Amino acid sequence: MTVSREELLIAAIADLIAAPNPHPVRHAAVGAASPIPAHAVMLARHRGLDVRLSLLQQRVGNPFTEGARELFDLAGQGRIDLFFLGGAQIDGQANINLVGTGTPAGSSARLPGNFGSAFMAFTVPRVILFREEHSPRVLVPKVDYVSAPGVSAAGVYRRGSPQALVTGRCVFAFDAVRARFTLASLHPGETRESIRENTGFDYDEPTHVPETRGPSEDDRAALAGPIRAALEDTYPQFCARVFGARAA
Amino acid sequence: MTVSREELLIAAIADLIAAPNPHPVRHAAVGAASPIPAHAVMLARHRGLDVRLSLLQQRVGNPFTEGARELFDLAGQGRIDLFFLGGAQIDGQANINLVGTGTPAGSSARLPGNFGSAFMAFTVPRVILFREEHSPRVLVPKVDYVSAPGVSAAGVYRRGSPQALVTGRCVFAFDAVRARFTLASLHPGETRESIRENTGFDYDEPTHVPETRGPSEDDRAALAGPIRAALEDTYPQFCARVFGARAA
Amino acid sequence: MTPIETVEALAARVPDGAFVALPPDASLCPVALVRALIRRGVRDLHLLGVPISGFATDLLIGAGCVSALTTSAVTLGEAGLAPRFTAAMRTGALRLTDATCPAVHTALQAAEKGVPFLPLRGMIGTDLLADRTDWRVIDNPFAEAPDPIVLIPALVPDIALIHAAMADRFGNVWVGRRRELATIAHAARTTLVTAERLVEGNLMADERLAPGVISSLYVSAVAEAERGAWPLALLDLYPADAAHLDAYAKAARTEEGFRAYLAEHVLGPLPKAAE
Amino acid sequence: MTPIETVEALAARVPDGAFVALPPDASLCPVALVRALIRRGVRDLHLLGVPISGFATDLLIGAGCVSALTTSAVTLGEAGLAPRFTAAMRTGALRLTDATCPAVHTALQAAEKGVPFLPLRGMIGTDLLADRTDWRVIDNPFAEAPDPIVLIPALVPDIALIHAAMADRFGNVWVGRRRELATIAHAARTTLVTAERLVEGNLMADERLAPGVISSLYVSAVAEAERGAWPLALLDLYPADAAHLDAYAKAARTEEGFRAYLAEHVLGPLPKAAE
Repeated sequence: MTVSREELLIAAIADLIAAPNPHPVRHAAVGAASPIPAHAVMLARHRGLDVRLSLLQQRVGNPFTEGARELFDLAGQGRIDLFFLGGAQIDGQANINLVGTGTPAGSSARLPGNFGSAFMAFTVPRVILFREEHSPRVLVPKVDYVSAPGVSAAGVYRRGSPQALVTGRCVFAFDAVRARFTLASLHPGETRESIRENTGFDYDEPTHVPETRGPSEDDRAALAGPIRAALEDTYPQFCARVFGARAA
Repeated sequence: MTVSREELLIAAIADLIAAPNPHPVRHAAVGAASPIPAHAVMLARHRGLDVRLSLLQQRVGNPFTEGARELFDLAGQGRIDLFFLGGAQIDGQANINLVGTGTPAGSSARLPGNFGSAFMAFTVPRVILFREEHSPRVLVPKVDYVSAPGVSAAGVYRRGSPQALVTGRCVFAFDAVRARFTLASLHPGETRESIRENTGFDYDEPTHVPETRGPSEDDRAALAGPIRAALEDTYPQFCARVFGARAA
Repeated sequence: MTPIETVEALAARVPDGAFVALPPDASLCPVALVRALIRRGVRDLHLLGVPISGFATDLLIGAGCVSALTTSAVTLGEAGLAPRFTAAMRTGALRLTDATCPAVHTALQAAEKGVPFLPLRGMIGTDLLADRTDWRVIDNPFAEAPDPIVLIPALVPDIALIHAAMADRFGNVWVGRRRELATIAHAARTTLVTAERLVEGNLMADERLAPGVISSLYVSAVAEAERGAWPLALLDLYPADAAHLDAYAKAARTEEGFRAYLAEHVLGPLPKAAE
Repeated sequence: MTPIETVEALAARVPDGAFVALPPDASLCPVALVRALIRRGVRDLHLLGVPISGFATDLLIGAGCVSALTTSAVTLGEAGLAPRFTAAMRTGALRLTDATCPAVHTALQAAEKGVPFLPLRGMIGTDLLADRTDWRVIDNPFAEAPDPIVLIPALVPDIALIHAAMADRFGNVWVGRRRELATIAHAARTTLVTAERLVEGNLMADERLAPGVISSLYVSAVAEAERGAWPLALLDLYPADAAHLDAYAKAARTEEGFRAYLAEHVLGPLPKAAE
């Protein structure tokens, strides 16, 4: 059976979570719209990482008892190590825009809004940017509105920076000192040229760019088995689509 | 049967609660050590005032669900209209000292501490000072330590000021503009001279000083009946002492 | 004493022009009361999403009840973008003030504590902060080196609207672990609560239930509203009606479709099971 | 995962010199754990009364475990002044920092929110403020006219000690409506919890109990301790042992009396019913 795009992305993000980093991930928080990141955290745990996953929108047995603000208090305390952010636009300095396009922002197309991004980007040490659509429309030279900046001036309180950007085509690593992405791996079927063509911002390209490492057979068995069992209540539609109808 | 000192003080405080005032009392909060103020609030309610009483230390069925901080949040919101404060020392400007005597404060005799007084005196519009001991030791010209000031400079955020001081000997009314007490009524057995002799601070004395109005027969029946029933769980020792053994 | 009234009587307590705090879709949102507000024809509301907005806000916007909105996001979740919000943004009919989730909680907690402001980390360098001229940046006076930090002023809603899982006859209401609803009630001048059911006894006297209670001290009036969150979820009592929300999202893409939805589900005869 | 240990093992996790937050007598105070701390011979603790201190603090002071105390008051309530605290103040053996109740809550909430400070009304013109040179007064930047307001810096306890009514095997603990204990746990680096009893199942999964739970996320280790608050009260489960507290207050008036009390009730063989 071929590996699905979802499985590939889950494995790629799991690799990023386990990668050596000054901020080890002991606790990750994931929202309702993020089944792939949630599965990636569970896969990293299956592979042996001691990580706790808080599913923010879990309706029954939610991880919080202080209401919606507890997530932000937790992040403020430094007790969330990893968070995922997306963007209607993401630019080459890892700035993200969740509000909309045009000038003023939203006048061309209005999107839901900032959510907690303007805070989480500063208080959570590791952020993985994730957006499946990889096109010049999304990956722009400069966002029309900064919901959360990729980097901040010296002296601005901030625990970390985006670690990487994962799209439907590739993985970019982010260097916060240079405020610049580097192409890190190509998903199967993509080339250096296809990435350059579909990316609106400039980035670095090393001499050797590997293919994105997919899931192992053991990974795939875990995803379809115990991980699905743990996440199916929260992401029923996603699980049915990616892992097929449930065996009776 | 003669009126007990406790009943007299309860009635005197109930009169103060119902007295016309720019800040009507709809909600009073009372601590564990204050059975007389709690009974006074209940008596004012029995007499027809629409007032709610929150007993702070009620062990079962406590009025709060956010823990100990809810009292202070409530006061901050302006939802507590009346609070009672005492003092190891109280001076003629209605400053109170809950920390101790001597210089530095506490070096001569150390008392429990400020509790919430340094906040409640500012956020609760009506404060009644209550201290049974009426002696030059307690009612001093100047407190050794200001736990809560009687008045504040213009521009300092403050919703009100002490309304009165009730002691075992008399009632003093407090004028916040002049920062000065006036003798308002004498408890039975006291004279202008006995008050002057036992008071360490200076105060005003009108030409006519009435006797403190005691409880009516209806007040006393309510205190021994429904009010006792409502408060006995919280103040068992006080109720037994003042209202006698419970009829079977 | 907190009176027990009808849902329509609660709606009548909300004046035109009020600044109204609403919980998000996943958190005890009082949709039956929102439908009653639309029937009452309320106008010029300034809605506050705590911290985000969803179906109930989209309904009120579509029905012409809203002139201003302060929120961190507007979304129907799985059902996609909020269509009447999106349309109103296109026509410029709505005065929108963007926020970010923790800033909304912070503003309400400032009101809850009776302080004029609270500080919040983050936001430095965002366009959000550039747009929010009502916020202030100060230098943290406790830091050795320069350390800019944002101060968020207190927000005091005129009215908070909540759907509780239970209410007792004293006006105490049970919202479980959604403690941010208690903060809304603490912060607001008036709190109106619909409850899934009225229960006997006193919720505050039960040590097991009390931790999830908002005391009647903060509750201005209560009405019973069975399935009062429908088509949204209510804790573990019922899930969201995803098919209904999908159908709404589709219908409300056009003004005509939205009008038809209103006529059928809000203004028309109410299905017994829903209201 | 949060480990389930013995009370003595929990006590061994508290290093000499730690900054330790303790709830007051009426609010799930972990007295069995405090006795174990005294047996372990802990030294140089800096105790924080949240927001006041009582019997457990007096025991620790008397046993020579405490070098500093930050609190809003120390009292045995009905049993009167705290005798070992009073004696230590007389001899100057204790470094005391006075506070006021809401300032303690505010300092812990600042830590809970990850901000360097929170503002608090009141206190202007008190000797408390004059003594607290670690606090700052700023001019409220949102006011038109001059408006001084106090900023309280965050306090992060090294360790919070709590006695819960229940704990599950995952390390979730139930404290009911004493939500300030959740704030202590959120603010502290390490939280050690004794629990009256261990229960089956997951407290977080029960929507009725969850509102009174502190999640295992904040709990470093748990130990079972039946009657672990004795001689203090535990919610509606048992009242304070007033006769015992009166006897303590009397005995502890002298150093000899306190030593005898320690030998009998803390260091000696433990009565089955109490520990």
